[in-house]
Amino acid sequence: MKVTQETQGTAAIFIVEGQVDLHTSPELRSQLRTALNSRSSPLVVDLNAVSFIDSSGLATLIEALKSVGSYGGKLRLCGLNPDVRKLFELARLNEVFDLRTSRAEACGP
Amino acid sequence: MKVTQETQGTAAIFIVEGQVDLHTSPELRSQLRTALNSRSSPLVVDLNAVSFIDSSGLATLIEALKSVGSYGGKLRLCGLNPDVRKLFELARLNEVFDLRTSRAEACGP
Amino acid sequence: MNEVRCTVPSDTAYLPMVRAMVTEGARLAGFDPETTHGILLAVTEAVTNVIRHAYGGEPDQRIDLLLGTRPEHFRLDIVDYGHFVDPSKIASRPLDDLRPGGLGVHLMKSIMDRVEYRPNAHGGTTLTLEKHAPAAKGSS
Amino acid sequence: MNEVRCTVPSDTAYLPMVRAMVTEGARLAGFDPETTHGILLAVTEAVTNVIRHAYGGEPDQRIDLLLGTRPEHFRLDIVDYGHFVDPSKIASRPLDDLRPGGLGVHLMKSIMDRVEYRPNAHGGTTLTLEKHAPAAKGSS
Ligand SMILES: Nc1ncnc2c1ncn2[C@@H]1O[C@H](COP(=O)(O)OP(=O)(O)O)[C@@H](O)[C@H]1O
Ligand SMILES: Nc1ncnc2c1ncn2[C@@H]1O[C@H](COP(=O)(O)OP(=O)(O)O)[C@@H](O)[C@H]1O
Repeated sequence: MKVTQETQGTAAIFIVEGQVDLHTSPELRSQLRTALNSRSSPLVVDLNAVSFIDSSGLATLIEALKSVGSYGGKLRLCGLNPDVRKLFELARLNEVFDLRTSRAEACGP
Repeated sequence: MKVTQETQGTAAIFIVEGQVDLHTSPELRSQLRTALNSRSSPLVVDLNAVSFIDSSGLATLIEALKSVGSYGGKLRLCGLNPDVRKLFELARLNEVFDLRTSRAEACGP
Repeated sequence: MNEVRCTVPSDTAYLPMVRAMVTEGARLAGFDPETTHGILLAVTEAVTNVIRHAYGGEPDQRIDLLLGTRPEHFRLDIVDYGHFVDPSKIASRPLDDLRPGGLGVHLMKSIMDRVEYRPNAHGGTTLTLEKHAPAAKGSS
Repeated sequence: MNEVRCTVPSDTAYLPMVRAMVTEGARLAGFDPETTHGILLAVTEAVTNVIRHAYGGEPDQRIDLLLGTRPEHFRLDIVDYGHFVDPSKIASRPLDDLRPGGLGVHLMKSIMDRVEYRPNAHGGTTLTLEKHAPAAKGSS
């Protein structure tokens, strides 16, 4: 897994690549933590280059969703391929998260 | 592994994809055999989509080279990626085979 | 003999290797990429649970994997030598209780045709995961 | 415990699975793609030789793989329970004698830092393949 950070306007963008599992999700969590600590919004997580993500990845995103809510910020996800979308559906999280079709759309107002 | 056959002028082209090893090389051999039986020339083997090839793959190509020589025909290889080229060099077969840079060039006169 | 046996450490660093093995097992069984991906998810959740719950996160314990390879059918036994828990107590959280964690068992059961925990004679648990190929499902 | 053990049938259908495992082993050791590819080739030649020469092509015999995973260093023991041959007789053909076959041992020795055949106590052969990461090579 590799996480690259970018900013666009007020948006803090996290581009995640590769496999997210219990081995790698702590690294994703600690990167999200910096943006949460500085109360950025929206937080955008681009999953387009993710080849695999498991429930530890979902846990990391749920944690971020709760944290961002605590200061009234927004978390948006984009780039979900069909396999990743299926996972969100199985966990009934597709309605809980704000899923956007493109990174541009996710960074908007 | 998957082998697709095409013809272009007198050339019989074999487009090989995937992994060539002792499990799959018999299939490559049997496909080459049909073109050898009808004394086609040139025989062109395009290795561009080959992700792995071992000495059983080389053995299959050496066999074809000898057969094609028996009726005065030509065998040409193209699309060797750096890993495949390295194998030919280690086996000192890069001078033995007619290695071409493109399929078009391999099909020419 | 069309079974592969593997022993890996209870270390999350080996999860990609387990998935690589399982991917090839699913390919030998003739599964499509979508079904294969589901199996990878279920197996990851299962092995992760062994590492966390059966071994309490200790990375140097032993996990045995027995992969059965026959056409249209995937089977993996995951054997640990750790802390045994009554299988009836192994369950995910309710889905509407939104909090991090507590989804693994639910995912395994949603994806696989069989998810069965059994105590081992020598201590620890064997978890069997099975999946039929989508096309073969109706006919079996 | 940072070793993975695997038992696979002596069936060429399992060669992609062996390569998948070895790819992940090389990744854990931190190898670059080019070096990893060379290792895949050497391991394929070694396992193919076990299937063909130690087991005479029988697909239902047992091959044990012991994969050592430490940074910058790849090690694989390939254990068979077949026909043992004096290691001094295991050699490829001369390269200028152009004929199909007879290249595997030459390739293994060109690629790996160590290629060592030993008889097993219980019959059969253990072949050890080792490779240091290119950068670590000079310093070791
Ligand atoms: N291999 C196991 N050994 C012992 N207990 C387990 C095992 N797998 C799961 N459990 C129990 O079942 C619960 C639910 O597991 P799961 O749905 O994967 O969520 P999580 O692991 O995130 O809590 C765990 O919290 C644990 O108590
Ligand atoms: N595992 C093995 N057990 C017994 N003999 C072997 C083994 N590996 C190789 N050999 C012997 O060494 C020879 C050279 O092997 P190799 O260079 O791989 O070429 P090939 O297998 O194509 O003949 C083989 O022909 C065989 O006689």
